[in-house]
Amino acid sequence: MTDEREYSPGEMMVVSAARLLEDGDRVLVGIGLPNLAANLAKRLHAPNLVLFYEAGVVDAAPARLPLSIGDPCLVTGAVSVCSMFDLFYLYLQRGLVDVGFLGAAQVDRYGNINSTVIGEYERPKVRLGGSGGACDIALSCRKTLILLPHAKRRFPEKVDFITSPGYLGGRSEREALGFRGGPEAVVTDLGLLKFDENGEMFLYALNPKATVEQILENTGWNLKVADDVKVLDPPTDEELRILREELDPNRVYLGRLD
Amino acid sequence: MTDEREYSPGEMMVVSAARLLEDGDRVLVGIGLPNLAANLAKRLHAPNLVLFYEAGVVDAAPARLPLSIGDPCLVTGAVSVCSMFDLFYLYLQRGLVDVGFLGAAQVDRYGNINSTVIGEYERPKVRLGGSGGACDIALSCRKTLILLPHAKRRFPEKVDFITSPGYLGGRSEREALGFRGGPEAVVTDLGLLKFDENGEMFLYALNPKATVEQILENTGWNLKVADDVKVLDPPTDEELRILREELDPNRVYLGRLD
Amino acid sequence: MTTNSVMTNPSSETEASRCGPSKVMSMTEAISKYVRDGDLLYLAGFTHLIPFAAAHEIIRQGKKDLVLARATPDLIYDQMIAAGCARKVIFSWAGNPGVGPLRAFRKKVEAGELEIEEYTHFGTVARLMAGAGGLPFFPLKTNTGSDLVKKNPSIKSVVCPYTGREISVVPALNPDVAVIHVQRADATGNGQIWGIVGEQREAAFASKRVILTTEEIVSEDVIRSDPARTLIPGFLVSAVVEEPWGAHPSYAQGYYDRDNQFYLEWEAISKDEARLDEWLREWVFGVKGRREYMSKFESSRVLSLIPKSQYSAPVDYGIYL
Amino acid sequence: MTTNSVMTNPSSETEASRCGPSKVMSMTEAISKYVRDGDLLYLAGFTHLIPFAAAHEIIRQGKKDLVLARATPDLIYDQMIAAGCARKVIFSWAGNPGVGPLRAFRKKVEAGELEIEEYTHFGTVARLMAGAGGLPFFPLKTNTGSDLVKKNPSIKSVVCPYTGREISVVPALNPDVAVIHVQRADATGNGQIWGIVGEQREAAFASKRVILTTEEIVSEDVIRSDPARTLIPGFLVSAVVEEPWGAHPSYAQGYYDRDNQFYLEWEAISKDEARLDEWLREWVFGVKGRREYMSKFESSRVLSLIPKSQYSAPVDYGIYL
Repeated sequence: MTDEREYSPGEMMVVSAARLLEDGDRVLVGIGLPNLAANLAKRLHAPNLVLFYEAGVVDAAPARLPLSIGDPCLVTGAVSVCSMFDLFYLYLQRGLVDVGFLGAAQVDRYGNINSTVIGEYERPKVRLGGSGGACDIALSCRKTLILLPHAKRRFPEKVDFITSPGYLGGRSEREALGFRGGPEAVVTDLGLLKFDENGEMFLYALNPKATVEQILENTGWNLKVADDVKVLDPPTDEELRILREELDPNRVYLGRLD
Repeated sequence: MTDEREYSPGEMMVVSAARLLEDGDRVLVGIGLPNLAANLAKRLHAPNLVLFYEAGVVDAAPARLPLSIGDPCLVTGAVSVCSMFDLFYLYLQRGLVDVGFLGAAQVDRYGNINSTVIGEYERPKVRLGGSGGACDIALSCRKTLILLPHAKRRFPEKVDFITSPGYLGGRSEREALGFRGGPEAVVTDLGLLKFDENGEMFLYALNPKATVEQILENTGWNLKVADDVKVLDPPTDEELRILREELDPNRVYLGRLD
Repeated sequence: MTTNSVMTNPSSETEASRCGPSKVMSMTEAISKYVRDGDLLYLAGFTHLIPFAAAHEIIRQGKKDLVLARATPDLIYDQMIAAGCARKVIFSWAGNPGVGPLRAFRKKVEAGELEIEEYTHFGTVARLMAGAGGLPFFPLKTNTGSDLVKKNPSIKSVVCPYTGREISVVPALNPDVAVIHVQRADATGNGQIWGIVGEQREAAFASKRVILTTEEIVSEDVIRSDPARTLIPGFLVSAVVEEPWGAHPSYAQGYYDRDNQFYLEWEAISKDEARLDEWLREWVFGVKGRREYMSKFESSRVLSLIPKSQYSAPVDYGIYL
Repeated sequence: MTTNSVMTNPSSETEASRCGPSKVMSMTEAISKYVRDGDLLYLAGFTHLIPFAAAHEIIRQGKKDLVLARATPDLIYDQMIAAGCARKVIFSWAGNPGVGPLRAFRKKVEAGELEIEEYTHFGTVARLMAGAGGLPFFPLKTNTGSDLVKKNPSIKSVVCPYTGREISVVPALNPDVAVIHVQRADATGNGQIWGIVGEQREAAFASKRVILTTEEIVSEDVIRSDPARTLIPGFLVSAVVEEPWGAHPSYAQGYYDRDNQFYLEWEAISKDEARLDEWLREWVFGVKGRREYMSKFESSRVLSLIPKSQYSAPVDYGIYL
């Protein structure tokens, strides 16, 4: 059996994200790590979490690990299912969603996200998936949590394309447009980053195995570091047990242990 | 047994309205005479009529005569039921309804309808029900059929309040506002009135028992009369049989025979 | 629910932990806690599931200065107006449906004693729709050309940037409280409606607080067996009140019929101020709640309202393991 | 239906006279009659009930210059793009859901060989919603601040007359043809869906023509037993095609599961142009229709996709006599 002290970067990210959720939060989760994080939190400190899925499902009770955002296992036994329009209009735009999870190909100094294109829009080096619901989520949730691997090309000072606005050039710019919320934290395989009063990203805490230098090397600008930078607690036995035995026994999303 | 040649003013109005419906029309019907007219047409010359009710019911198959617009008998066995918003938005505003029936406290020279107030809006002599869906129906159907008893106070040259626009001051005024359709006919207990190329009402045909003079006396302006004013056929035996035996055997809406 | 749920901790598979704590309380408690003098109320339901039991409790508790919004004020607001609860009515059609005028409403309006704000039906539901979706306004192709636009300054217009044409708009409506009556709900407020759905869903999403009254409280498993029918998600709901016959004299599809006799009687009662006061004293102030109210009717009348059953063909959601 | 209907002539109580004539035809006929070169198509469905059988027939018939609109182009449009049917794609997220990028789409876009017009998901469904309701635009609180606004001139704004603030708007989308796959429908096209409902209803109302494909054709009585489930009213529908497994490799709730193996295989197939051509030759051009297509899979794979049943709790509509 695996030593409980060993854990994958994916496991640490899931645990780190789960701990950011508060009991009673209404959370819009995507498939993969966010789904695991939300379900982990619900088993532990946040039993009253309400989970939404972008396909229009409220409070799902899936009998297996969902493999796509609209997996039929999310519907059977759910509390409610609604149309795409209703999800975006009645839930998101109405402001009923507290926390939205977002992935990113790139995230910049002010938490702006690119998931549209690397290079120029009209002549893309790499054409990515596009916004989907990401821009809508970024502009309507009370807060967003951004999950991505920490690498220099994914943390440029300015993203190639703003798919989902964070704080734009700073908190005041977002506020001027009349939008609430904004990115609350960025969860990576190296640490946990938050945003200061101006909306600029800073290193808030390190994952147990990471160093400040490693994070600075993997960030595309001169990243601010908190004076009292913390070290996150590693996953607990109970966190790992739930993830490995109940939520993702085949390690589809948790990744290899090595 | 009643002599089939005898019929009430209500029966003649229902028959007259029913004959104006064409097979395949999608019709928004209200309770009472319009409901009887639409169901009569469906049994005779227009079997493919699709009937909508304002409460959001499509193609009802009621097991009794509905007594209100949202009678539960309209729902059981219907093809579809939708929200109020969907009815007004997806059916009416989308332009899917061919024919809308409207009642009126007053109707004027250009088919404008008042069902809001007699007297001044702020100091009403009689406060009526208000638009309900009438204004929405008047502005979105391909054509409207107006049913009311013929009386001078109900046919003023100008209505006290435009609840549901007809042609306003003439067809061009309605068109300038970007709305299609407009009143097609006014069905009364005395005759059938239509609208000329300018949108002005004229006497098109008389009910069998009525005279031109009678209609002019009961109209509040100098009503135009068609050169070749017709006389409508009285209800046929088959029309009366369906109305009396199947649709309104208790004569709730057909009125007394005297 | 019979699925073996790996994503939900078996030890927390209770209503309380999956959907939050039970919100079940008495009508008295729900109205006293969540309805305040001066509130803007939306008692929802288009002909169907009109929350009369809640309205009677609001009258009994002497709530006042209320702004009453409803597409169709109906008998429910006529009674509240007659009882002196209302400062203002926001509406689109005021009548006793299928019978005649709404007399208490009409008398006060004609006497200039009740403020009104008037829209078309589409205008009213579009206002709720805007409120339900967090929009400041809703555009709609109606109103234009009617005198309503002249009398209601809240109806405005915008210019469409694609066509260059003006289009009418109505402002969002966000009531302080919506009261929604449903056929079945679980203890946390997940409510299911079938039959005419009116504007209940939009009213619930638009309002700051929701009081859910229900013909019956069912187990969460019943709700979860058909998630497509859940029009009101529980997290919107502040209070759940189990109130059989809570919509009488209107109806609850599959539970009871409209009591048309009462709609006809109301015409006579509401015409005569003394009779109306007597009716309120006997049927509202003179009873503790809905059970006592319903018990006052002859049983033959009550029984005549109950339909025979006709069930929906079930659908298969499938078990995905 | 067991009600004794006084309002419907007993002698005309057939599908034909109550809902118009049957519109049932073969997929070949439906596509050939209602899809034209150059049309703007919306093949609807968010992850669920994606009309793959119809798409394959469109490819087989060599339709071209199509504008393909869909929130999620998914494998269905990747195949149509690879087969050369598409001139332009209107979309909000292009990917192989749960697997990776959409390779045929991406290759053409990166090579500048495919026109695109891009929105957010909310933007796409709001465009359909506007189209479905006869509005020229839909206002929405998104887009603002994103670079999408700079790259898509169709995203505009209006000033709210109540708040004085700008709000983003998107133009109505009214496709020439919507293809909607449902679980059950009657012969005149009244379609019922349960599970994830995506944008099917809005797409059907927004479009000029609707092709309805269905897992099974049921009697009108089944539809009428539960009118709340009828999302697509038959009068919108031009053609009804009975096509079991019509959504494979996506799924039909209660009928079959998503064939995830194929989604994974598509990653390898679509990476390699020769393999992709071979796949099209074998699985699309090489078969006459869906029955032959499904027969090519091993039966064990087909059987593994069929879930056990879990039925909804019925509801009682009542018989009102």
